[in-house]
Amino acid sequence: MMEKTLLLYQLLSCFLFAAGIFLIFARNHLIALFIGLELLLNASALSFATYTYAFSLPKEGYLFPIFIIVIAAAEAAVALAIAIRFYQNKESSHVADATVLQG
Amino acid sequence: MEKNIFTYIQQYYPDFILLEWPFAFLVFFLFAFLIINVLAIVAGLATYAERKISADIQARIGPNRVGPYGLLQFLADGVKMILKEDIIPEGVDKLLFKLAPLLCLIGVFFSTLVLPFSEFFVLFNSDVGVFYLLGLSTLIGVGIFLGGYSSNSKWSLLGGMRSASQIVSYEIPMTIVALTIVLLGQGLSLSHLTSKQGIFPWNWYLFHNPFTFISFFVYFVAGLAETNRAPFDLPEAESELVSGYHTEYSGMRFAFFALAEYIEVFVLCALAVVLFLGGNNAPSFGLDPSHLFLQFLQTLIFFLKTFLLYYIVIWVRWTLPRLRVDQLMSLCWKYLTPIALFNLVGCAIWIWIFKGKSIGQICLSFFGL
Amino acid sequence: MNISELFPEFGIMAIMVALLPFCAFIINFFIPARFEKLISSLSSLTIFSSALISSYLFVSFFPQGNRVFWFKDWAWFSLLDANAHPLSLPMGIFLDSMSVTLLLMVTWASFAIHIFSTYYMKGEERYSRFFVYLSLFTAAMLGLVISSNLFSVFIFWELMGFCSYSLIGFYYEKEGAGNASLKAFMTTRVGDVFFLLAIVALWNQLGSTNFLDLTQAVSLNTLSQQTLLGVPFLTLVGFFLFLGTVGKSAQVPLQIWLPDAMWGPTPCSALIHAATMVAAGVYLALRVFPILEAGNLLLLIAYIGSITAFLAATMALIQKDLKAVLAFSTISQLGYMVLGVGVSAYNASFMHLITHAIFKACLFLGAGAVIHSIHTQDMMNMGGLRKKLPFTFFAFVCCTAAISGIPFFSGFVSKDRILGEALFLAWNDGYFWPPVLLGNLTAFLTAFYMARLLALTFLGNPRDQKLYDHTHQEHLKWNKNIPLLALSLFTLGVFFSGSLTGQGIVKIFPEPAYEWFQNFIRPPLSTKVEQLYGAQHELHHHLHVVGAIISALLAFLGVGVSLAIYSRKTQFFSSRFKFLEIVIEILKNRYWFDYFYEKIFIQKMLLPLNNFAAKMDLEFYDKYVIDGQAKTALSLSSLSQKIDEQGVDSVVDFSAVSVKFFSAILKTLQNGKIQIYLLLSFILAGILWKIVL
Amino acid sequence: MFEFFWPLMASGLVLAGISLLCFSRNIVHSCFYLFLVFIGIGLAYLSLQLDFLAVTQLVVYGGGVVMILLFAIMLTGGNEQTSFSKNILNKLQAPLMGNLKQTALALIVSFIFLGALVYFLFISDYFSMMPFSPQTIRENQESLTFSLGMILGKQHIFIFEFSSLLLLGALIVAAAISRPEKEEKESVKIQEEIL
Repeated sequence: MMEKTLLLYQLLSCFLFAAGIFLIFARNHLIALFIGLELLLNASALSFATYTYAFSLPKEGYLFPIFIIVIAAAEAAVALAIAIRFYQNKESSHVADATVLQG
Repeated sequence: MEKNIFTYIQQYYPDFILLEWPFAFLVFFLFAFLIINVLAIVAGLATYAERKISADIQARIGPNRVGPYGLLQFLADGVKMILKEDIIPEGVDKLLFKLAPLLCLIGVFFSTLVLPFSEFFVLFNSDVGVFYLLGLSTLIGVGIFLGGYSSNSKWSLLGGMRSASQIVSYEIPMTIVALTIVLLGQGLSLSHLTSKQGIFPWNWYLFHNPFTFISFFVYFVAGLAETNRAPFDLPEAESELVSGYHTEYSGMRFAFFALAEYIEVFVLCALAVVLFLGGNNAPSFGLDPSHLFLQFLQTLIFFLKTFLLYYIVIWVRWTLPRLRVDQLMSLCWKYLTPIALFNLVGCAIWIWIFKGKSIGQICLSFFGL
Repeated sequence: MNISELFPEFGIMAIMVALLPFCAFIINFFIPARFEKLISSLSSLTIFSSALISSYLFVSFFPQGNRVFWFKDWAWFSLLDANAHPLSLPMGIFLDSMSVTLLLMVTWASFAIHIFSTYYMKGEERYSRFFVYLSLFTAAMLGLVISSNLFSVFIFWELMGFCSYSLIGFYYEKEGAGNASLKAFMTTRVGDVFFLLAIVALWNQLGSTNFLDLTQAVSLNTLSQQTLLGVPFLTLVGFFLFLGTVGKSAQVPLQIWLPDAMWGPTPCSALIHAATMVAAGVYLALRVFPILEAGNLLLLIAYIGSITAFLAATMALIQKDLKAVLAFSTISQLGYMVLGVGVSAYNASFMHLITHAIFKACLFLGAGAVIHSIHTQDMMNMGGLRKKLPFTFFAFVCCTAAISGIPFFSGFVSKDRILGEALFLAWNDGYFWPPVLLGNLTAFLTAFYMARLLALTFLGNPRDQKLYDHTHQEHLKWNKNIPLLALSLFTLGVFFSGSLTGQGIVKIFPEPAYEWFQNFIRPPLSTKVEQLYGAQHELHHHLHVVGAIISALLAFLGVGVSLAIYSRKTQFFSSRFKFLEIVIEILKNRYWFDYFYEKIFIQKMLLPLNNFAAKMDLEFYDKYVIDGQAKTALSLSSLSQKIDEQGVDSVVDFSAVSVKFFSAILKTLQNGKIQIYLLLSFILAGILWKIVL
Repeated sequence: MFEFFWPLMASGLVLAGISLLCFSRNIVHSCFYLFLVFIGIGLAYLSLQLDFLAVTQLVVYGGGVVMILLFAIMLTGGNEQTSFSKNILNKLQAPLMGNLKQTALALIVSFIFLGALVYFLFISDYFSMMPFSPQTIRENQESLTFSLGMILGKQHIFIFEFSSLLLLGALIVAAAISRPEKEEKESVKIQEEIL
């Protein structure tokens, strides 16, 4: 039972990761890119939790999902604030409009 | 839960043997069915109670045509709602428009999963019950926000945004206040918190120390705001936003929103009862704790306390005028959150100094008891 | 017996007692001054909670007896001495029966004064600032009381000095107030310098300034053989410590600052210059009592105390200012306490500290109420106020009875015990007769001038009818009269002793348990007097009875004579006896102490020295050392400038040019698409992985 | 009790969510699908009996991040802004939700990643580490919430405090960034008046 669940969740986290990469490459909307990033983070968190559970590893393994969630929350706040500010300045959410530092 | 019932049946019918998971599924299905139906009826009766109590407060008679004292009014309303035409306006985001009321209702029904109606009558005795309940209320926030957004209407959008910001903001004082009680009870499980309290009022966390006493009121105010009840019903303020986030909804979808709101009020009152008012503690009369009579008594007491709070919620609605948006936000961030934080620290200091004793115990210890 | 492990929470409570007013100070410091109610109520509430905690501490300590203490040290910071031994400077808490009793007194008296201040300072311009200072002061005093070693005592000591300075100069628009605050600050500094020297010497010798260590060192005679500057070590250190007491407790010859300190607001006079801060000197003397005793300084202390008591009492006789009389009487009573230390009456001296704090605080508050009502401080313009201010009058009568030593009042109990002990000592040791005589004379004078104060202020007929008519009729007001009446309640002797004299001689209550004060507070080591003459119980007993009778008679005589004279007249002696004019002239000039310090000591001795030092600084040091350094630096910098411009700059320019060149190449990699960047980084990571693994 | 049921439901929800995410060209719908993915991962945690993680996932992601995302979408013009970039330099850029060329590139990259991950998954030693010792019996052990709390409060207190500091910093920075600057607008107005 547990082996199957572990395999299932590992594959699930692989798919999540791939989907995140896909979203990052396929979208130009700032917030859509951000959604892709969230998928990447979730994939790694799921992987950590599954391994720790399946092999009875030390409980510190469960801290990684928690800290990933913390980091994601902080990241969400700052990134979306930047997106909003960007939109106020440029009236666009297109990543290619961030040209201030472009050579 | 299913193990409790299994052992209970085995007490009387020792031959009772069933396959484990189908039995568990059956029990769960039955009880989930029971709870959902009871809560739907509670919500329906709440609409009736709201109308009747408001009528009482405003010196009117209220509904009195359908059934004795108009008791069946809510059934008539429900039939009317179902028979109405389900209008989906032009230009709405159809997917989200259809999903939003369901999301609300699902969120609310999920929150009944952990309520300890009696000592054994808990569907899922989670370790993180309080946290779970507080988390689910944001799910409802998402539903309301999506409903407001998808309607493609200015009123709805404004209502949805207001509701979302309100729920997210008032989540904070509420969580901190719940944390105060968790600190006292040293556990997140609702059954655990209930068992830490007693039958009598001086055993309740409400009168445990001054900080919890203040906390209760903070919780109550934040709960009112969280469920969009008056005087915090800005998302559906009739005078400003027609009807807020459910302006464009009709028929059963509208009823879902209303149902969700009434059940959520019930859930928040129930959480208040568990956290502050002693939960389902009942005198045992020397009986075995698993005795069926005790379970019924506990359920009865739990519902009685909850309905008492529900009455106060309705009373408040018909007494106080509505707040402005800026007043709403400043109430949350400038008053409730600091008070809640102060309470948290104060309660921690209280526990540290008095070794977790309540005021009652301290008073008793003065008399050498 | 150390009970710090039994009751670890006592330390937290003691810290809370001192920290709560300090928190109030910090918070009030940042609250805008216009929130007066908030600031005053915060200060009062914190001191009230402190008072509750200290009451709890007292109640916890009381059943444990007198030799129980609570002690804990924390290293504040540590240094390495020349031999690389760590010298740690600890901060710590020391609670024993004396500390908790003093905590109780200070917190409740301070609370009463806080409450009174809300009445007295109402409408003042710097109302909020006053409460800020009051909180800081109370915190410092409480910190001093719970301190475990002389270093932290010194810190809080100086903090109190600062508060005293600020509050004396509270009305800084008036020139006199500013000068008085400077005078108080500088005069107490003289004592403090010696105090600090004593601390340093003790630290150097013992490596610790902890009270317990000091007591142990004295009891084990570890320091008795050592000398410093040719003087026995303990004598020198004890003398320096006592000089700290002299400065803080306004003993002769450093008593000159206390009368001028009356420029401050009356509640602060009540708190700082009557009840607590000046008593801190006596508290210090009691704390280091074993050192003083081992240093054979007691005779000197007794002489200084009795002379102070006598001189101040005589000066109080001719004062016309209400607060000035009280100021001199404070000095006189402090002299009694020091006399008590000098005659080894440890317990009685501390008892007098407590009783004096209560009745003197009450007297000052009453004086504040009178001044606030009639808007003058001159007693010659008062009279007959008993009808207008009945509650204040009642409190004044109680306190006057207490300070004069009328039986059944607290002053009689404590003062009589000091005089009785002194008499007993003098009987055995003839050198102590002058202090005894001066003490008894002062007892008479005290009764006389206090009754004069009472008579001139409250009795008789109004002398200035206009002022009298303007005076408001007093009604019972919670923040004016309740503190007064509460304090005056505690002028009764029964709170301190179950017997009339505090020695269990004339018993009011039969059980000896009522002599709680005597049993509760004991010196850390048994005194030499006890060791030498302890067997003479009979004599001790009889001399106490005799002393009590004498002092009671003197008190009654003084009060009676004074009331008889001054309830009708304001002038009596100077108009009848011409030869007294010289005496009055001496007293008016306060024995020329101020004149001596100002004209001779400062102007003739310190000023020339100062001028010489200034000349050295300006003419020699500035001109040659400093300016020469500057010139050298200037020439060096011009040299380095040349090197910088010609040598280093060209290197910098070269690096900039090279960066420009390479950046032109690298720029082509950046086209602004984030996905391409990501892809490039992936490819790079893949290549790295291939190389590494 | 329904051990076989929850993992299937969770993975079904997640897979449905990510496939819908990949096909959706509507940013608000994307957000809702993301919500589904989060709920699915929460269910996955729940099926591993990690209640605390599940509820944290629900609260922070389901409630917090999705809500902020929706707000951000509202404040950046919502779904209507599907046009090409307005920048003159980047006139030929792809539309906001991507075009065919970009999708093809993304597909290639993501399949390479998927392949690599699955490959590493199967060549790793973990699946040969038999027998499994899953923490199936929870009644005898202390609850996860309790032990996590002990770990966080004792061994890893510093990192815990640091993360709270990080969150506070993020909050302040977010508030500071998203606040419109008044001075700039005034100066722009003055410039317009001059012109």
